[in-house]
Order: sequence, then structure tokens, then C-alpha cells
Amino acid sequence: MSAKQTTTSAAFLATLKRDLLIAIKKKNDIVNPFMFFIIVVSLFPIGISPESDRLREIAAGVIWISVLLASMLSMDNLYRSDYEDGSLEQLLLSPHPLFFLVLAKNISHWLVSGLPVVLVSPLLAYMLNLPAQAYGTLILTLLLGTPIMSLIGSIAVALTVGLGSRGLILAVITLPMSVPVLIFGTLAVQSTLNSLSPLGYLSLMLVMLSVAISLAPLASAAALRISVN
Amino acid sequence: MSAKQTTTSAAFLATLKRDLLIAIKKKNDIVNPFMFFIIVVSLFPIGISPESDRLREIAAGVIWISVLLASMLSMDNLYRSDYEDGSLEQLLLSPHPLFFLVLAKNISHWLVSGLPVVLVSPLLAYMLNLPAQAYGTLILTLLLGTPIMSLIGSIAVALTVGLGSRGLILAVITLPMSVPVLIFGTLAVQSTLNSLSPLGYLSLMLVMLSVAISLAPLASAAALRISVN
Amino acid sequence: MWLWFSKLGSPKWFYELSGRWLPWLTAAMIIFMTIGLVWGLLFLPPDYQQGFTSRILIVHVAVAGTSLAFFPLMFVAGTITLVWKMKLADMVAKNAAILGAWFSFVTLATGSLWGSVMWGTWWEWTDSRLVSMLFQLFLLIGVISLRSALEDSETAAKACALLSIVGCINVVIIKYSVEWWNTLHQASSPISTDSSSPNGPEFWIATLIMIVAVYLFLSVSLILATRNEILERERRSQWVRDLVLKS
Amino acid sequence: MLDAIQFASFAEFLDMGGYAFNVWSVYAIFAIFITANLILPMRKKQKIIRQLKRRMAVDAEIQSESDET
Amino acid sequence: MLTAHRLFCARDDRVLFKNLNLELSEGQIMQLRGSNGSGKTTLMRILCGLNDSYEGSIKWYGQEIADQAVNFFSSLLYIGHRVGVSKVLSPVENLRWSCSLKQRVDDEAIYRALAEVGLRGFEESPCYTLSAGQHQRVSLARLIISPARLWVLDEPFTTLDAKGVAQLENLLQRQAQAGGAVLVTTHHRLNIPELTVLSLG
Amino acid sequence: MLTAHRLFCARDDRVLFKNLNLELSEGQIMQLRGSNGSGKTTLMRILCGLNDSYEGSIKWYGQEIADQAVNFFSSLLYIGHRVGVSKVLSPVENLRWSCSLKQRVDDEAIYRALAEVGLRGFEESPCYTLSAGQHQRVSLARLIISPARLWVLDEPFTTLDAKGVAQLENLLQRQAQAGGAVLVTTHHRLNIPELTVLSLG
Ligand code: HEM
Ligand SMILES: Nc1ncnc2c1ncn2[C@@H]1O[C@H](COP(=O)(O)OP(=O)(O)OP(=O)(O)O)[C@@H](O)[C@H]1O
Ligand SMILES: Nc1ncnc2c1ncn2[C@@H]1O[C@H](COP(=O)(O)OP(=O)(O)OP(=O)(O)O)[C@@H](O)[C@H]1O
Ligand SMILES: [Mg+2]
Ligand SMILES: [Mg+2]
Repeated sequence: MSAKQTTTSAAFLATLKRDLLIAIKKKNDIVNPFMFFIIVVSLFPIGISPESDRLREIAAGVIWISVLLASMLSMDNLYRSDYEDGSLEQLLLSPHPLFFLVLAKNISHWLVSGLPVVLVSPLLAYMLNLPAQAYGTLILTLLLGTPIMSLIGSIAVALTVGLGSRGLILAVITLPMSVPVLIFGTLAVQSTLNSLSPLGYLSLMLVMLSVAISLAPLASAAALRISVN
Repeated sequence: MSAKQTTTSAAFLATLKRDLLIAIKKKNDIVNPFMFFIIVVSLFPIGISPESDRLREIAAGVIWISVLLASMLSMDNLYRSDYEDGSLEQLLLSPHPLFFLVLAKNISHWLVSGLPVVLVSPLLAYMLNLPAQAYGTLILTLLLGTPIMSLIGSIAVALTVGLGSRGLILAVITLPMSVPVLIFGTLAVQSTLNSLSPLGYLSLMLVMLSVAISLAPLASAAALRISVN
Repeated sequence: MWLWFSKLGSPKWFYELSGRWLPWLTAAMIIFMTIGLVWGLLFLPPDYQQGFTSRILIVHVAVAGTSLAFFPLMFVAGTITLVWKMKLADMVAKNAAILGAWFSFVTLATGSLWGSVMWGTWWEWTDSRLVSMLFQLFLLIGVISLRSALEDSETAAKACALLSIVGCINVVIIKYSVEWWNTLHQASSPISTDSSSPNGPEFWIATLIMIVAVYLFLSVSLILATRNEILERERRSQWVRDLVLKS
Repeated sequence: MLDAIQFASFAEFLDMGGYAFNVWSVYAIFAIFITANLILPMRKKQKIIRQLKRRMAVDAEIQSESDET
Repeated sequence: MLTAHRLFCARDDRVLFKNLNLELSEGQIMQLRGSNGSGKTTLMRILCGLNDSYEGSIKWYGQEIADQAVNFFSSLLYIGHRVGVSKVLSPVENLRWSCSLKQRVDDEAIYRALAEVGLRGFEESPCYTLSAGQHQRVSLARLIISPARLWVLDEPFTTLDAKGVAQLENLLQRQAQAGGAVLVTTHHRLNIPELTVLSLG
Repeated sequence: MLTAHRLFCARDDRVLFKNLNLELSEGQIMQLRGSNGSGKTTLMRILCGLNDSYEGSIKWYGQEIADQAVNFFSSLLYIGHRVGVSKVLSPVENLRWSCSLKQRVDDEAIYRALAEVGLRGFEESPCYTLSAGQHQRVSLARLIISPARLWVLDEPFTTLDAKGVAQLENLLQRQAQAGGAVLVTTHHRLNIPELTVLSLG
């Protein structure tokens, strides 16, 4: 029996592959966060002002807030369908540390819903007239910030996986927690615009990301065990 | 038997009362849209700028967009739990015109999730430094606009009631439809700020609301019949 | 030690003990509150620059200081719930979240009333204490709504415990990041602790008395609510039945 | 002792140096806050005990009914 | 009273039934039989007008149902797999609403019906505190209150204990004697003498 | 191999079981019996470590499970009411993942197992096109692949046809002969000679 047992890394890879496969088959999981992001961002020129000077000032903030909302809403399905079809129980009964399996699910979720949003953000930054010198910083902050959001959101989703309607409760739990990310993300862009170095903020976000990667999956795993009870 | 049959208005009232009762018992249905609205609005000063001059310019737009998002997300539960526990089937099998029963559900939903948001909006308008002369118009536009949003959202929710994860699909369907409401709502506030009369926009919104009230419940009813099939 | 700990966790034991303490705590609360209020309202000399509005400050500072105690309290209660599965800790945590939301709200309200005098505005985003208190209120409401959404009480207990622990860490992070963000936007915070120094010692003694009074109030209210919770959750046990029959 | 009172008249006391609204609002909020969080739990206790009594009466009734059958 | 003629239904290219004829008359209790997935639920929902992916004709007292929906719906009571009892509300609140969709009721009738199905003492507790069987009983209380002439019940015996099953069988017979009709599915063997059986698949 | 001592479990103040002792040894097939809501599912989930609202001790080869979770989980196979088959993926993809959580598998073994449970030809179709019975069979294919010594199966016979039931009974016996143990609930009467029965409630 021991000869046939898997290593944890194999289980990690299998879980990652499976979640990506499901996302590819469902398509909506990939397209919707992306569409939501674009639609929400394009509400701002309509609601606030279509003048390019005004837009420039609010561009970074608007993009960041929309990313926050999109990534929060896309969390909804992270564990839900697994919970409903019983796959989550199988995950919990695996002999491997739940930490890594949860991490695999989080990574796959970010690849599917966070990354496309980050990739399309320069286009929207252009539409909102963000000065070109800030693109690099914006993308970097988003690259660091969206995984943090996914990791935090994962805890909230894991806590509420058994609930019927959760859209809003998720928001009420995760949005306050994402304030620090929002602050550093926008500050970094702002300081680039003021020709200052954003490195300080970026490294702070990096620290936050590493803390989140090492702690959040633990909390998610505990939350899943609580919810499946 | 005919002596004991209910009038349509009694069925309408019974449905309205039941939905309000459920909302009162669940509390979350009332508190969450409201909290979501406040939290999203308070992300903007952090993400864009805490300075009161800047905030003043974006206040109306930010409030309107947040209302749009809150009302869209609160739709999620309009028919879902009824679908899951079978109450929706009972509704469809009632001898009374479905139009009125759906309208009752929409009204109760608006009272529970739309009205509190409208009522708290002056507070947030204050926090965002909106000039005082625009408060009246803002509230009027929201009073006209949120029921339109609820009625439109109801159609989208009815179409997707059987689906597992819908948070984002709903957004992708309803947000584009609500652009006209957003445009007239913010234009009305803007013209008050420029000391012009907002009456033209307000009456346009009133027309939209009456059209929505008379047609949207029909569409929702049809959508429900399709989804329950 | 362990025996004592598990005895402490027994709701019945706590109910009886708190029943004995409650009169004393209530009496102490009434005394401190009366002294604080009478002194504060009648005797406190006007502030050299703020006039009689310093009467707002003693209430505000007492409530604000006390409301910072809630997340640590919930952190401890949450850890006990998760690690030792002690039901009593959850009963405390449940009511602490609600009471904490009240405290945060009153801090915000009294602070605004003060601010409208001092800065001429009820709300100011450029102040970090205001913003981080607002988000503490949001997080507490998140915990409360999570509990009301979960129907199964055991799941709710553990889920809220976990969320309180995560939330506590977050309150700290939010507080520091908001503070830092504000110092970058505006050099001087409108709430400056320095401005208090010209005030005489009376001011600080009055404030201190109010702080003690508010802490006593916190414990009395929390104990009352927890006792109700015990009665509800243990309603089927024999000792509650006996108690109900006697009353 | 009474000299230390900062107000010459009751009207002056009510006026609070021109900040009556703010000061008294704070104290009103504080008073509501304190009383609500003391009175509500006490009222709730009465309600719980009343409910429990009713519940136990119903239980006893059901018990005696099932004894008869 | 209810006749179906040459019904045909296919789901995902798989024919569930074709050329199915059914006639239900006053005083009749008809049991639908068939293995899992043979289309019993689908047939019931088609007859009630909840599902329109079929061909054929369904008549109510000789007239197409589509032409007299109000008439038909006010004499129909359908209880499906999902019984239509909200978990948040109490039994009384649930019945108040679901009955008032069809007829005028007073609270007294509701309390009496609840007592009859053995829910005395639970009238005011939210339904999520009830057991599965008690949950089912809340919906069955509607049978006692309802004056509907046609009952369509999809597996109403699930989660009921022996006493509940006997009581429900009794209710069905009372309905038949009063001139109503019952269409019911179940995997149990029913203890009702005048039973008609229709087998699917 | 698995012993439970003086288990106690209460849900919402209702005692499901108390003072329950259970001993499962190699080569044994044990059926849990009991009416609906008597706590069968709850007991199984407690034994598997999915539910911790109980008192008492559970041991695996004489040692507390909490002290050797990895060891226990790698010799356990649990299939619950919800079988853990994603509707979006095909049977092969489903098995590839769920088996790789426990052991190394090659595709050939998966195809062989799927053929054995009668799913030849469906290996690549997404599971939402499968019938309920076929859906159940996908999860049962894991029994063929798995080397786990302890099987815990919650109502595995639902939605299976007669042939499927016989095949599953056969599988259970093979497992027992190979020195494994099986804990199973079902409302069916099993056609297995060496069956131990434990009744709840
Ligand atoms: C973390 C929560 C808070 C704490 C610990 C706190 C504490 C204090 C303290 C100790 C003072 C006295 C400082 C002094 O003597 O000048 C003070 C003053 C003040 N607080 Fe707060 N406070 C908090 C939140 C708030 C909030 C939420 C508001 C408004 C909504 C607010 C508005 C004020 C104002 C306007 C002053 C007077 C500022 C000044 O003297 O310049 N505070 N607060
Ligand atoms: N929405 C749907 N789309 C496609 N096929 C469906 C749908 N609903 C049911 N079916 C198929 O129709 C068939 C009949 O389903 P139905 O629910 O009527 O069976 P049943 O006889 O009631 O079974 P049971 O005894 O399990 O209740 C099943 O094979 C099912 O796969
Ligand atoms: N999450 C829960 N919270 C409270 N009570 C629960 C919970 N889950 C189950 N119960 C209760 O525990 C009891 C046992 O449930 P369980 O699912 O173990 O029954 P079972 O024997 O498996 O029944 P079945 O034959 O229907 O599968 C039921 O009365 C149920 O009401
Ligand atoms: Mg069926
Ligand atoms: Mg079970």
C-alpha cells in the first residue's frame, strides 16, 4: 500500500489541474469576473464625469475598487459546487495536509478569475486616462493585491459555504478586511504619479502577500472543517 | 366553495405580508444591502481621495453606482429560497394572476432592501460632502430609481433562479440594463448642483418607473414559469 | 487548575457565580456613573479653548477607550471556543459582538457631535481614528450577520470564533494602515492628543472615573445578556427547570 | 462644595455655553445606550422565563395526555 | 374529471412515455408506479401545468385546461418533492400564506389542522427546528384545510412514521368519499382498498 | 480495527445515541439500521472525523484517531449521500482526481474500473448527461480501484438497479475476504451471509 501512496505534491497538482479543468469547461467562471470588472469600471465615466481630466484623478481608485468587488463576487463559487456534490468531503478526508489542497484551489481560482482581470486592467486604465507612467505600478500592485484578496475571500467563503444566499454577507465580511490592500495599492500608484518610488508600498504588499499565503489557507482549512460538520 | 375563495387583493396582501415577515425574521436580508452600500461608499474616500473637495465632485456618482451594485446583489435571494423549498410552485399554481403576486414580492423586496438604502443615503451624501442643496434631488432620484432597479433585477433573477452560482451572471445581465437609470439619476443631481431644474429628468424617471411597474412583473412571471419547468 | 477551568466553563456554575456578583457590580457601576456624570456635568471647569464641550469629551473618551476592548475580548473567547470547545465562551462572544457594535456606534456618534463643534464638520475622512473605528464597526456587524445567517448554533459558534480571530488581526492591520495613509495625506490629524495637556487634572480624573464606570457597565450588561443566553440554551436542563419553577 | 458648580443658573446649565445641542445629544445618546443595554436584557429575561413556563405547562399537558392513552 | 389523451414526453432525446392515456374521475384514488427516473414526477408536473414540454391534450371536465386556468387552479392542490414550507417561518405562518393563495382561512382552522397532524406545541417554532417528518406534516395539514377537489401528491409518504402513514391513507380515503380525486406516487404499498394503479416505464 | 467506546451524540438537545459501543474487525461487514433521522449518517460522519459534535472515544488499531490522522485517512474510503462526483467533469476526470487524493493511479486502472461498473462508452461524457444510477456508479468505481482497508458507505444502494445491487454486494464480500472491513447503511435487506447488524434508535 505504501508504495502506491501519493506524495502531497501530486495531490496538490491533481487538485490544481482539476479546478482549472472545471473552470475551462464552465467558461462562465472565467468570463464573468472579467465582464463584471469591465462593466463596473465603465459605469464611472457615466456616473461621475466623462471628462478626461476628472477621470485621470480617479482612475487608479476606480480600478482598484472595481477589482476588489469583482474578486469578491467571483469567490462565491470557490467551494460551493464542491460542497454540493460532496467533493469537499473527499478533500477533507485526504491524508495530505489540507493546507496545500486549499492552497491549490486558491491558486487555481486566482489564475482563473484574478489574473484575467489584472491583464485587462491596462486597457481600462487607458480608457480612464491614467497617465502612462503609472501602468507598470498599477499592474504590479494588482498582481500582488488580487491574490491577497483571493486568500482573504477564501476564508469568508469557507465560513459560509453551507448558506443559501451569500452574495452580500461575503461582501460585508471581506470588504472591510481588504482596506489595507486598497490603501497600499492606490498609494503606490499615486506615488508613481508624483514621480516618487512606489517600492516601499510594493514591498509592504509583498510582505502582506507572504503572510496571507502562509496563514490564510490554514484559516480556510479550519473554516471548511467547521462548515462541513 | 366559491364563498370561501379569496380575492386577488387578499392573496396579494398575504404574499406581501409573508415576504416581509420572512425578511424580518432573517434580518440579514434587511441589514446586508444596507451595510454593503455603506461599506462600498466608504471605500471611495480611501481609494480615491479623502479630501473633501475631491469627494464633493464624485459624491453623486459614487452613491448612485453603489446603490446600483447593492440593489443588484440584494436581488439574489428574491426567488431563490422559494424555489428551493417549493413555495414558488405553490405561487405558480395559485388561481390569481401571477402578475400581482410577483408585484407583491417585488414591492416587499424593495421595501426591505431598496428603501433602507435610500433612507441612509443622505448620511453618506454628507460624509462625501455633497452640497446640501442637492440632497432633495438625490433622494428623489433614488426613490424613483431603486424600484426600477428592483423590477429589472427581478426579471434577471427569475430567469436564473435554477442556477447554482449566479452572483456575476446577474450583474452581467442587469448592470447594462440599468445604465439609463444611472444616467438620468446623476444628471438630475448634477443639474440641481448647477442650479438648474431637475424636473425634466425626474419626470423621465417617473415614466420609466411606470412602464417598469406595468411590464416588468409580466416578464418576471413568464420567466418564473420558464425556470420552474 | 484544569478542574477549575472546566468548572468555569460550566454555564450553571457561571450563572450562580455571576448571580452573586451582579448586585455588587451594579452598585459599583451606579456609584461611579453618578459621580462621573454629576462631576462631569456640574463641576468640571470649562476647557480653556473648548468651553463646555469638554463635557462631551469625558463621555466620548470613556466609550471610545472601552470599545477598543471588544476585539481582544472576542479574540480570547474565540480561541477558547475553538481550542477547548467551551460553550460559555461562545455565549459571551455572541453578546460581546452585539454590545461592541453598540459601543462603536456610540463612539462614532459622540465623536461626530464633538467634531461638529471642533472642526465644524461631522465627519472627516482624513482622520485615522474615525475611519478605523468605522471599519471596526463594519467587522463587528459582519460577525453578527454571520451568526444570524448560520442556523446551526454549533457551526455558528465555531465560525464566528474563527472570524473574530481573523477579524482581530485585521483590526490591528487596518488601524495601522489607515493611520499611515492619513499621515501621508495630511500632516496633522484633527484629533490631537496634545490639545488635552492644557486641561487641568480635574478633567483627567473625571475621565478616569467615567472610564471605570463604562467598564463596569460593560461587564454588567455583558453578564446580563450572557445569563439570558445560558437560560435559553440550557432550557432543557433540570437546573433551569427548577429555577424557572422557583421564580 | 456648591461653589464649584460651574453654572450660575439652571438656564445656563441647559445652555452649556451655547453648545446645548451637541452636549445634550451626547448625554442623551449615552443615556439611551446605557439604559437600553441594561433594560433590554432584563426584559428579555422575564420573557424567557415566561416562555419556559408556558413550554413546561404544554409539556406537562402532553405528558398527561399520553399517560391516559 | 381529469383526462389526459395521447401524452408524449421526451427528455434529452429519451422518451419517457408516449401515447399515455389517463382518466381520473370523482371518488378515485390513483397511484402512479414506476422505477426511479421513469417519469412519475414529470407526468404529475405536466398534469398540473408546471411543465409544458409534452405533446397531447389534458382536459378538466372535458375542457382544455389552458382555457380555464383559474377554474382548474382553484380546485387543485399539488404537493411536490419540495413541499413548499419555508424554513424561516413557523407552521402557522406557512399555512396562513399557502392556504390564502386558494381560499379564505381563519387561524382557528389552521391550529386545528396542525393539532390533527400531531404538531401541537410546535405551532410557533420556526420550521428549521422541526424534524424532516414534522416538516412533511406541516404540508399535509393543508390537506385537512383545503377544499380542493383534486389532490396531486408526489411521494407524500416519505419520512412519515407508521402512524403518519395510516393517517394519510385515511385522509386520502376521506377525500375520495367526499367526491374528490387523488393522484399519488409512492414506492410504498398502500393499504387502500379502492386503489387504481397506473404503471410507467 | 475500528473501535468506538461509549459514544454520545445530541443534536439540538435531542439525544441521538448514548453509550454506543461499536467494534469493527478485519473481514467484517456491518450494516447500520434505523428509521429515518435515527442518526445513521451522523454516526458515520463522526467515525470518519467529519463531525466532532460527540463525546466518547474512537480508536483505530487501538490508538486514538486524532493521534494518527494521516494513517487513518489513507486507509479510509467514505462515500456519503453526496457522492463527490462533479457534474461538469467526465467520469475519468472525476476518478483521476478523487483517487489521486489517496494513491497513485494510472488511467488504465480507471478505464478498467469504469468498464466493470458498466460505464463503458460514457468515460468521456460530462457527468450531468448521466442518469442518477450511472452517477452513483462513478463513485462506486472508486471501490474497485481503492486499496483502502475500511469502507464507510452511506446508502450506496440508492438508485442502483437489481444488477447493480448484486454487483455491489459482491464487491463488499470481496473486500471482506481480502481482510478489509465495511460499514454500510441501507434500507434494503442485504443478500450477504456474514453480515453483522447494528440497530440505532
Ligand atoms: C478608536 C477610537 C477612538 C478613540 C480611542 C478616541 C479617543 C479620543 C481621545 C482620547 C480624545 C481626547 C483627545 C483630546 O483630549 O484632545 C478624543 C477626542 C476627540 N475624538 Fe475621539 N476617539 C476615537 C474615535 C473617534 C471618532 C470615531 C470620532 C468621530 C466620529 C472622534 C472624534 C473626536 C473628536 C472630534 C475629538 C476632539 C479632538 C480634539 O480635541 O481636537 N473620535 N478621542
Ligand atoms: N430538467 C431535466 N432535464 C433533462 N432531463 C430531465 C430533467 N428532469 C428530469 N429529467 C429526466 O427525466 C427522467 C424522469 O424523471 P422523473 O423525475 O420524472 O422520474 P421519477 O419517475 O419521478 O423518479 P423518482 O422515483 O426518482 O422520483 C429522468 O431520467 C431524468 O433524468
Ligand atoms: N446539522 C444538524 N443540526 C441539527 N440537527 C441535525 C443536523 N443534522 C442532522 N440533524 C438531526 O439529527 C438526526 C439524525 O440525522 P441523520 O442524518 O444522522 O439521520 P439518518 O439516520 O442518517 O437518517 P436517514 O435514514 O434519513 O438518512 C435528525 O433527527 C436530524 O434532525
Ligand atoms: Mg419523482
Ligand atoms: Mg442518512
